[in-house]
Amino acid sequence: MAPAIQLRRVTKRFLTPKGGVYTAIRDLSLQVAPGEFCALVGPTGSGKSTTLALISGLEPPSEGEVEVFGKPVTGVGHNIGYVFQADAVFPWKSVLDNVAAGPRYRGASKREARERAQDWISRVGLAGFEDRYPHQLSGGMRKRVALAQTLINSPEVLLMDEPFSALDVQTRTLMENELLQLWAASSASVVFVTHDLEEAIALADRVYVLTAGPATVKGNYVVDLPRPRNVAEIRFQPRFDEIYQEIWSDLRDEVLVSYERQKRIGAA
Amino acid sequence: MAPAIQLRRVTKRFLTPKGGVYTAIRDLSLQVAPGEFCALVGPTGSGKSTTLALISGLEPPSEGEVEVFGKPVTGVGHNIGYVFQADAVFPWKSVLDNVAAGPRYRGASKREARERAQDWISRVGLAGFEDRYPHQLSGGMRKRVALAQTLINSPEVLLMDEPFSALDVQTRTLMENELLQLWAASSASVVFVTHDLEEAIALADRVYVLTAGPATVKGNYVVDLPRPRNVAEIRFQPRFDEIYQEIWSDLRDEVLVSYERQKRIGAA
Amino acid sequence: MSVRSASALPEAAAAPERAGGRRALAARRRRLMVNGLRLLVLVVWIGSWELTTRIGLVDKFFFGMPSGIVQRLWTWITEGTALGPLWEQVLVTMEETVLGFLVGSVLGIILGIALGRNRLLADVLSPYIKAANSIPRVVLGALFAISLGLDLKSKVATASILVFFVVFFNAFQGVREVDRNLVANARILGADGRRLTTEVIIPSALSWIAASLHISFGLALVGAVVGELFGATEGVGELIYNAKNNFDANGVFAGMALLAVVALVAESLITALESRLIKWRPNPVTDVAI
Amino acid sequence: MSVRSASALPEAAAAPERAGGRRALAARRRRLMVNGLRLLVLVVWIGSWELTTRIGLVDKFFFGMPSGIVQRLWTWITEGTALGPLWEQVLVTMEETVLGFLVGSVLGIILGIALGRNRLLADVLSPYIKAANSIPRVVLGALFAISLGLDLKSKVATASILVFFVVFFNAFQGVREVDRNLVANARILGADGRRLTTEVIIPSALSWIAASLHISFGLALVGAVVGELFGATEGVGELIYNAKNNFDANGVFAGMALLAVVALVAESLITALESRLIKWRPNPVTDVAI
Amino acid sequence: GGTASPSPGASAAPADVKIMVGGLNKQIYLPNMLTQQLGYFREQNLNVTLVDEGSGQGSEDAVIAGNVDAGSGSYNHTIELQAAGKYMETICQFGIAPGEAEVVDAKKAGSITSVNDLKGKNLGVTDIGSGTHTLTLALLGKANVDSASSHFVAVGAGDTFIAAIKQGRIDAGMTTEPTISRLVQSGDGKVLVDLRTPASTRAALGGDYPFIGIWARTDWVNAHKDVSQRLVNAYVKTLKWMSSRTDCKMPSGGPETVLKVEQNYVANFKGKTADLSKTYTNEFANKAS
Ligand SMILES: Nc1ncnc2c1ncn2[C@@H]1O[C@H](COP(=O)(O)OP(=O)(O)OP(=O)(O)O)[C@@H](O)[C@H]1O
Ligand SMILES: Nc1ncnc2c1ncn2[C@@H]1O[C@H](COP(=O)(O)OP(=O)(O)OP(=O)(O)O)[C@@H](O)[C@H]1O
Ligand SMILES: [Mg+2]
Ligand SMILES: [Mg+2]
Repeated sequence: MAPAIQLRRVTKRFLTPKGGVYTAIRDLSLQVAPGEFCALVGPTGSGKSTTLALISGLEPPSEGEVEVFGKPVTGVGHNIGYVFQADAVFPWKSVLDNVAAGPRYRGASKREARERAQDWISRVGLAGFEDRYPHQLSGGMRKRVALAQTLINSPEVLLMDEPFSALDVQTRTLMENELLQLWAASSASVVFVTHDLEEAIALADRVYVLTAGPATVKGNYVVDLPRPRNVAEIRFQPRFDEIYQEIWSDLRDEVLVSYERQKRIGAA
Repeated sequence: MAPAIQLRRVTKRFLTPKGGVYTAIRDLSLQVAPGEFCALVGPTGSGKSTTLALISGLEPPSEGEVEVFGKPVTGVGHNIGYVFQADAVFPWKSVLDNVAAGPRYRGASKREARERAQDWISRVGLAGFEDRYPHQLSGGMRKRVALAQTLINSPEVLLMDEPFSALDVQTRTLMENELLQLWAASSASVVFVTHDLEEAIALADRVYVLTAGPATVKGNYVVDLPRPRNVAEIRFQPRFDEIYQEIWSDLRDEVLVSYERQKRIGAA
Repeated sequence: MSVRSASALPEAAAAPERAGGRRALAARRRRLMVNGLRLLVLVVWIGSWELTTRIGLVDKFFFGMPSGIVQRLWTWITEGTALGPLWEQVLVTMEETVLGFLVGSVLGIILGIALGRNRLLADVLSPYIKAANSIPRVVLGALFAISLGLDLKSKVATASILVFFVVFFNAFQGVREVDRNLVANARILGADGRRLTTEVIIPSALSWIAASLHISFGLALVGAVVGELFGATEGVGELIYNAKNNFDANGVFAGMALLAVVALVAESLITALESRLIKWRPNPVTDVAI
Repeated sequence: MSVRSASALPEAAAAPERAGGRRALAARRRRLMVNGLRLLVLVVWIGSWELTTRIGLVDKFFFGMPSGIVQRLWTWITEGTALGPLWEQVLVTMEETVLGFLVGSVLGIILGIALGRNRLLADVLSPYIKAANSIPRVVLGALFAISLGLDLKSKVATASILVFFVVFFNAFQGVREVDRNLVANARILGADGRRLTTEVIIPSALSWIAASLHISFGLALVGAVVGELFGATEGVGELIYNAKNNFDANGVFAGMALLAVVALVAESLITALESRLIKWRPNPVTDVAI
Repeated sequence: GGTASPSPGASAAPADVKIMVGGLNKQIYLPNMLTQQLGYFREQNLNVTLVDEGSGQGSEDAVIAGNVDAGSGSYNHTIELQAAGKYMETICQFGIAPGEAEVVDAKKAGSITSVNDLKGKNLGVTDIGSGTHTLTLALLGKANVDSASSHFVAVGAGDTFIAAIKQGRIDAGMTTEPTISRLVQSGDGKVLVDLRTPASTRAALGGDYPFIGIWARTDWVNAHKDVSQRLVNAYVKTLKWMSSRTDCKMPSGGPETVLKVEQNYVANFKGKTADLSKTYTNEFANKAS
């Protein structure tokens, strides 16, 4: 069976304002099995969001191949969900209509879409805010709208870019558990970007560590913690700490490299 | 001596799309001494950002008084710094010009402003990215531009809305230490919003816990950890844990209340 | 603090009322002030016009006189115009204008969006559109009169061509300005091309299109009046030309006043429509106390 | 993976070159295609025009004939026009147009920004501006001719009034659309009113203003030509009217072709200016493969 | 067909006719409005719509394009149009004088006393290439003044013309009623050459100069002889009512004068000619009662 997501020696370059070329990702290879929950960690600016953009088909790679379910990615697929890092909810739609957008686009009737949306709004803890427009919500609330908007589509491939970083610990834990339940029921393949290694380990089957930009895969680690997991409790398992230490030693080097490099030499 | 920031029985209401009134903050009183570093924690959507907006003078309170250095706030003061929760860097300015904006507005010559900006860009680890435009940066990098943009002005009152939540742990620690050093040298009064209680304790002299919206102050806690602190190490002091437990028991209730309420009854 | 929360309930019930009342009062006071200032501007303007013409500083032969203009309007209303009852003239011009406005803006919106979304099409066609925009409307009006006949059609065409370009350029640019993140999100959520256009591109570009519509109705009026240059039997434009040929400056300005009234009525309708369509928008920056 | 990083350096050095070359090639190919298609449109359009007039489907008395138009242009270039050398006519109209464009757009931008920033001023004055926008420019042209004299001034005024409204409404709306977060940030960073305007409001509204400028130069040309209706001795507009009076359709279209060329040249200058001013902008959405 | 009849057309089938007039309230076009208001069209069972042409650019295009059935404008266009291969003929000629006048700025009337003095001056015309331009050229030509030495300024008609005089933008100009009277009354202008009366016209141009009349496309006239006749009947009656000296007939020699003027002074018509017999017909005027 083909892997759900396959990146082969992918390179992504950007033009800089002065006309130079900046390599954000170099020679990155990565593979996500069907139904696998992968986490992507790496220092800030390393290329995590860019990697998701490549998988989603929103950006073409400069070199290398990106495949989803064995087919080369040429544009945005219809079975993908993507929670963006930046705000991308529709400012002219109310919370309800924002969440109902996906089902509407995928052919559901208005009533059905709204019913399902209502359910999702409750799940992310926004019941009572259905009629608000995004600019009337707090940062964390907007993020939860984006989450509901994506999850309601039950995508086969789910890309999430730091979805919980704007939430307080408690809400975050609740949302993480919600996500795990949903994922267990759906067998979606997930790529979850986070800068929180604990979160990565608590959620994922496998953690990819990216190097400081240009990103490539420094290593990948299987997280063999039992499922189903409760993220609030799993952190206290001894095996969690072992895995954490193992990955952290890798990651810390990269983060330091990145920071020092940026600080001293400049990255252009 | 007058407190640097004083909120007296402040209430803030918003109109909802259906014409109702939503009370985001009710009867909130809060006080920050000159040179004090305060943290504001509370569940998502409780009213933390709104509180900062009131202090900054960007929003007027519906009721109650807001004073900065003993004077009622009527508009944006000139000695305030505010790192917004949402992206607010200028998309048409390069990183260098974004950071140089403050000094320029405050009358520095172009050359001087750029020199100082260059220094700050290095401090936040963005050397080499001076000529980039914000849309060419990663989420974490944009946040660091916003930080440099604010800190370069050495404001007497510094409001920060989850400034580090988009950063990986390592970069975050570096930035936190940088902030503490800066603050120690400047005697600014700081209100630091975060959803990370550990961060709040590691940085602050005092932690205010807000209730689930409508926000009011549930309690405030003096953090009597010694200074200067190294945020990476201070977490391992026993006193840290004590404070943490004390505040957490308060906060958790609120977070749960907020979540459950939103989930079931609706907040309107 | 906990002492206070005991009294929170009654306070909460009363406060919105109070706040609502205050708000309504402030709004009423503001409306009053705006209308007062508007009136002031009007009085100063009309007053100085009347005065300068009366004392002969300004030649009333060319510029009429407010009192004379009002008189002329009154005669038109009570006794009808040289071309027939006044309302008929207004109606004729209105018909041309409204049709021209609709045709021009619909075409402008459609083409603007189409070209905004299709880069190649835009590159190929834009020089032609830009060149066409430089064709003098007066000459174009004559060509329309010849090819479409002297009836409604040619006047509608002249009106719509004036509207078209303004709407087109704005709709085009509006589409190009759409936030890439929102487009990306919509595509990921499953929007096909049509949905993308109706659900993201158009709402995003709406404030651009609306801005162009504000100016467009006025332009459509201008276009209709230009169309009436080339053979008309009725209409406000014809009234104006008629007055002009009779050296009746008051008549000319009376005609323009009619046009202005029509424009303002239409404008208020467009504004109402706009605020219905863009009701999600936060108040513009300037509403915040600066 | 570490095997690869050994070869990373030479690859890194070579790849940008390769990618740069590919990009340049693709860009060149695209340019070729666009120009090819433009030419195709031109050939089809001119060809069918020539054909239909030749076989008499379309009356060349009214619509001229491309070959005749070219001939007329050629005569104008080699032998001069009835009004004098061709370049003089073009220069005269250019002068009126450029001045009108500058006056109209500068006024439009200033007033648009002022009213966009001051809500009260906007509320008080907007009905007057909207009413003024409905004044037929042809009548206005006559009034300008009377009040400003029949020389350059009145033509510039006619041109600028056409430009003014389009630029004004866009600048106004552009200011109202400025992101509140950015304004808040600038104010916090210490920007005073003037800085706020020059550093935030104007850059934000720039794409709005630029969009209106794209249409404005064409409109300024139109205005100048309308202005030449009254009191002109030279200019492209006068050339057109003269041709029209002599039943010389080819001359009329030759004049319009001149205007189109002028408009396209100006347009490309404006576009160059715009992309200099808005160079920070991400590529529009449509450039991404959809 | 030969059904044309001079008798009142009450018995004839009703017909709709659209006539375009180059300025309904200009005095030279007065017979159009008058006939309508006197009800003479109705008498002929004609339902006439008078379409105003406000732009002053002439009604010929609309007539040639078939947008209207007939037009009221100056005779010389029928000649000019022949050069463009279009045939139009005058069926009723209102007058034998242009009805225009060269008006001179009163402040300069002292130094400009004859056509000769117009040399090198700024001369107002409605538009370059328009009928007033042609007339001015003819005046200058007759007086042997080199027209190239004068500057022609397009000043439109009506108040823009008046403004041009007042502002000193033109020293003299060709215009029509009511502008002439207006200028004379206000003291801003003096008539230098009067082309409103046949006598002064003959003196200035060397012959009758037929100006405003009713023309229609030749093929339309041939296909609508009956309607044409009834139209002319109505106009003749009006002209009589006005006690005008003409009766729709083309003054003899007039066409030749106009042709000469065209050939000699109109740049675009130089070297061209026209078959004058196809530019007008007295057929209907002769039959009209
Ligand atoms: N359009 C662009 N033009 C130029 N450089 C770009 C562009 N987009 C991204 N980059 C660069 O690519 C690198 C990777 O960016 P990316 O957004 O993938 O980082 P990230 O790992 O998601 O970081 P963060 O954790 O801060 O979100 C950054 O250095 C960024 O500056
Ligand atoms: N303009 C507005 N109109 C209506 N409601 C608003 C508006 N602005 C904020 N609110 C409401 O006020 C409440 C508090 O918002 P605020 O942004 O202060 O929360 P927060 O504590 O900063 O949350 P987060 O941690 O998610 O950023 C929220 O429920 C939000 O919906
Ligand atoms: Mg990212
Ligand atoms: Mg917030």
